[in-house]
Amino acid sequence: MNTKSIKEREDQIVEDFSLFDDWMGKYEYLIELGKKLPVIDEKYKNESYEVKGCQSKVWLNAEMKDGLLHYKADSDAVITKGIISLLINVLSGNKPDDILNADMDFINRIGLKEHLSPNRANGLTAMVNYMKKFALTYSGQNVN
Amino acid sequence: MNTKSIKEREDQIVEDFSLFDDWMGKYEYLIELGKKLPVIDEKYKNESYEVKGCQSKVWLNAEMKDGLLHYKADSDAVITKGIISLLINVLSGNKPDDILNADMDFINRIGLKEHLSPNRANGLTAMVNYMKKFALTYSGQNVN
Amino acid sequence: MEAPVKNTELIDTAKLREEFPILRQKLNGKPLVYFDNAATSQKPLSVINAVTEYYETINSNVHRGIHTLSEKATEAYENSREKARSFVNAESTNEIVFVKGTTDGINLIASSFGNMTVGEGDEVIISEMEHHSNMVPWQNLCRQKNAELKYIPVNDDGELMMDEFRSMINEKTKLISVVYISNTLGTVNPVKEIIEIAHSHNIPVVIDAAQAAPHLKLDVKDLDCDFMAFSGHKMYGPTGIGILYGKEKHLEAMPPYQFGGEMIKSVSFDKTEFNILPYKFEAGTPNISGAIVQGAAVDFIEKLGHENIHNSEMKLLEHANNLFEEIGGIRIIGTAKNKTSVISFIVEGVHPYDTGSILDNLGIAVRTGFHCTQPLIEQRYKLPGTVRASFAVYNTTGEIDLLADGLKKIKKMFL
Amino acid sequence: MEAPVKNTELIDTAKLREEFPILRQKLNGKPLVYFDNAATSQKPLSVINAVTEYYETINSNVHRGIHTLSEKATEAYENSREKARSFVNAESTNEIVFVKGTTDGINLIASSFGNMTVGEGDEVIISEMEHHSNMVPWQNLCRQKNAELKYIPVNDDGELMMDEFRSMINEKTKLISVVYISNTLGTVNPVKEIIEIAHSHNIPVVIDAAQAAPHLKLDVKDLDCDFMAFSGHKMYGPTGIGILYGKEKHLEAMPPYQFGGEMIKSVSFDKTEFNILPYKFEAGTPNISGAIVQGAAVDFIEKLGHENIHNSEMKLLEHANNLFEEIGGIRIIGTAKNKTSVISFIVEGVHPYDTGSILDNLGIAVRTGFHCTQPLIEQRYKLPGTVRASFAVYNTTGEIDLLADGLKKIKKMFL
Ligand SMILES: Cc1ncc(COP(=O)(O)O)c(C=O)c1O
Ligand SMILES: Cc1ncc(COP(=O)(O)O)c(C=O)c1O
Repeated sequence: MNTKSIKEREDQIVEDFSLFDDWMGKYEYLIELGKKLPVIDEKYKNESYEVKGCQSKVWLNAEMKDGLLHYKADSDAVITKGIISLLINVLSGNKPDDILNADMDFINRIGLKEHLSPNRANGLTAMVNYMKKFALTYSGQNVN
Repeated sequence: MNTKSIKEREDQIVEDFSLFDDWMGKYEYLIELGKKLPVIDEKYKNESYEVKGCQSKVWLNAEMKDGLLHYKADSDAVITKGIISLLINVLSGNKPDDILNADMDFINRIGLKEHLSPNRANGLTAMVNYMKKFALTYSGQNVN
Repeated sequence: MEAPVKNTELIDTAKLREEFPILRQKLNGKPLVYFDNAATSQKPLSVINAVTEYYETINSNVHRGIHTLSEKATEAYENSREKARSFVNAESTNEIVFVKGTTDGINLIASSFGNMTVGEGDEVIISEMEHHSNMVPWQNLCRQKNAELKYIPVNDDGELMMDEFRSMINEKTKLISVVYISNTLGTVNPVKEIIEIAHSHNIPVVIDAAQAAPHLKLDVKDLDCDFMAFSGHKMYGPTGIGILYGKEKHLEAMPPYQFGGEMIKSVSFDKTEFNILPYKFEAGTPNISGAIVQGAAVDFIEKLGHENIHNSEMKLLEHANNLFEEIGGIRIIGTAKNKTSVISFIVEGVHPYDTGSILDNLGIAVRTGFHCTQPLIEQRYKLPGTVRASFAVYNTTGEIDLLADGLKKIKKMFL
Repeated sequence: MEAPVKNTELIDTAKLREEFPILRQKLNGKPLVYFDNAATSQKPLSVINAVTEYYETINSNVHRGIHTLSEKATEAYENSREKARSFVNAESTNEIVFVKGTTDGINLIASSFGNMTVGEGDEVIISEMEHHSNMVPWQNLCRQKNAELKYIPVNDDGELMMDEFRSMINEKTKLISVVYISNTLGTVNPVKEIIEIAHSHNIPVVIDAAQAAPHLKLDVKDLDCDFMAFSGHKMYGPTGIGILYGKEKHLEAMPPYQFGGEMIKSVSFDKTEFNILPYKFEAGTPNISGAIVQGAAVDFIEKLGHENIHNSEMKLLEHANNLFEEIGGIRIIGTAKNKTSVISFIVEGVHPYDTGSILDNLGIAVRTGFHCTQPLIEQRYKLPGTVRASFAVYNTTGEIDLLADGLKKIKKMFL
């Protein structure tokens, strides 16, 4: 289990990505991550778990265990899965309040954004928001 | 009564206009003609005698006398009246068939056209067509 | 470069005119004097160049595209929507719909909102000074619905008669649509007061801001209007684009107006789910270039500043009024206390068409006729038309002097 | 200047590309390869410059104006209408209405003609391959009227199943609307045959020619269609303008769609007389610049010649088909015998979105997703979307080689 803080995990990803000096390498790494992402249970692949706002389908669920929130997700597109994998890597297994406070600025720092289309970037924002919504629910506050 | 042919009358107008070397003079002459145009009987100033397609109102009627067609017209705008006056001057008192055959190219030749807006020029075409329609009726042919 | 002739403290008109290539033209051998701004304004280089830049660098279809060009075009398109939002001070870009122009916007409201709001026996109120585009759609709606269309009367100065308006409202009144600034009379109507009165009876109000957009700071929050529509081409922007503002609660409740691509969330053979706001009302490929370039027009106005524009134009109006007074024999139609730089008139004894024709030959572009307010001119004022000179921020007092000279000449020619 | 690479006998693509400034761009460090032409085409300099020329020399509101600028703008506007008439070989300019685009045109027909033609229990026929813009308006009409919408099925090659079509027609069929060329499949439909069959039952036919306009010679007289709609922006013209052709007898009989300025002959407080054709359908200030510049797009196409364009594009399609075959593992959706230069495909095992993203990073702009034909892709072909490369006359076989290289790379990356 990952015991690092969110910030440390973000730094780790930034470091991983710094190894690639062209977008191709970054994409290849994302694809690799995407392929490895443990897939979500089929029963969650329906509308109620779908993240709206992506061109590919994304299903995402979260469960609380011992006060920590654990995410599972899947997508029908591999690059999307790779991106989700990063997000889960950073956020999963943290306290809801920490998740809510995460600024997720590694997304800018990995230098992928200039090669992620705004369309994907929007999808990414949609995913982050969706993940934070779970955190909000479990932190006992209301979604308005 | 005017016994000249249509062609001769057109030439006369072209000569008259050649005296002015600027559009201002031409317009002043038109205004003068407009003011002098014998007005049509009030009873004809209604929709059935109205020439469509002009921004000012134009009423026009024609009567046959001894095989010759005589036009009367009026407008609420003076320059328009001046233009009608030219048309009547050329066409009135002629045989319907001669009127139908008139090419009316004096309109181009008097060099007014470049100073007549297409809007007026369209109005002018509408008037000529309206006048020819009377001629067509009286020449015994059918309007199609 | 000529020496700048200062019109106001702030706007250097001579310098400003350099940004309008068309104004350098000669017309009929004379320098063009363009006084037909209420019909459509001329465009500054920043607007014209924005068209070229769009087509030469990012032209692409918006939304749904994942390639870079499409993303860039989408960003520019949505960026312009944000500019429009800020221009009218709306709460959210969800309330900003790109339409073809004012007419398209009002038709959308009349068709979609009007249809759900007005029923048999109901009443709709507009005014006698409405432009055909804010009259005929309501005539049509009322005819279809068997509802009654009532007209707020206009006094001799060209102002709405507010007492009559108050007494026209009753429980059958379901909708009010009035023009902010009359394109024929120049009158600035007390729309805020009208909206207050209407809202005290729970009646929604549509504002036709076609003429207001280039002259006033629009503020939908301050006015609290329910809808507002205006055109790009009258505010230094491109043709074929307009803005429709609508309160989110209304737009949410309204059915779509047109159907097709972009306005759907998902389509199947059997059923269709419509898109979220504002896309629900933007069917088909939008006028992408028009929408983006409209943003450049907003920038142009905001850079000059609404107050500066207003001051500059008021000086022109005052100058024209003074000269017309001096010349004599000129009847001004529209003498409201609160008016903008539109001046409708008749040289007494001369048909407007004749006046307009001579002015055109003098290089001065004015409009003549009904100005798309035929009932106002014919039935209310019993006139065959008027001559209308409408000023924009790039016009000068010197140009008004030329107009005055022209009118003197016309009086000599015709009278 | 590079050495010209001849694509066909007649069109010198390298030279032609110089007329398209946007194609000189680098995208993500790579030269832009624009294969999203079915969404919108790029514009030649003659079109871009026509915008600037309009705004810098004759910008003015059309019709009714008597001053010179207005006359010139009106003349140019009507001149472009005449070009559009000749482009589709219509009988008269009365049959040519300027609209915002295909979607606007089809909505006009569905609303005005559809409303008077289709009643309760009636049937309307479209096809499974329709673009949302030729589907949702009819879904809406049928829902409003309690009529039934039927879909001509599409076979596995992406062709209309004509026998099924024949057997769908009955005495309840009141209207048929079909796409000339599918934007997703590239299929050129046998519209002339469809129209013949329909007319033998006295059923009017609407043709969605959005994709046909840039690729084929349109001939409404030869087809004998009742209506046809297409967009300027897909045929090298500006955004925000389209052409609606309608047979005069239909347009005469139809009520107006929008109401306002321009579309009226006379207005009074009580009643309104509508204008003659085609103005009855052009409410409000039109997209003057768009309409005029559309004329330049027509000129561009006619100068190249329809046949040359066709030959050039067919070579591109053939080249792509050959390369795709060679690469292997690429499934082409839409393999009709008669098709144009649109190629929808899936790299087997790779999501279209992933394919599109990588191609974009390689500078190649393709579209991914449903292409506004969601039911066709999802329900008929059971796919999550496709990648679509659509070619225009300025594309080259060299660019297709780059696409092929990209696809090979993608296969390596993902599989
Ligand atoms: C076949 C087809 N029909 C209709 C449309 C709609 O055209 P527009 O978006 O220009 O209104 C398109 C283009 O998107 C199309 O490809
Ligand atoms: C007051 C007013 N309302 C509506 C319109 C219609 O605007 P558009 O023709 O741009 O749709 C105009 C302009 O003609 C106008 O002046």
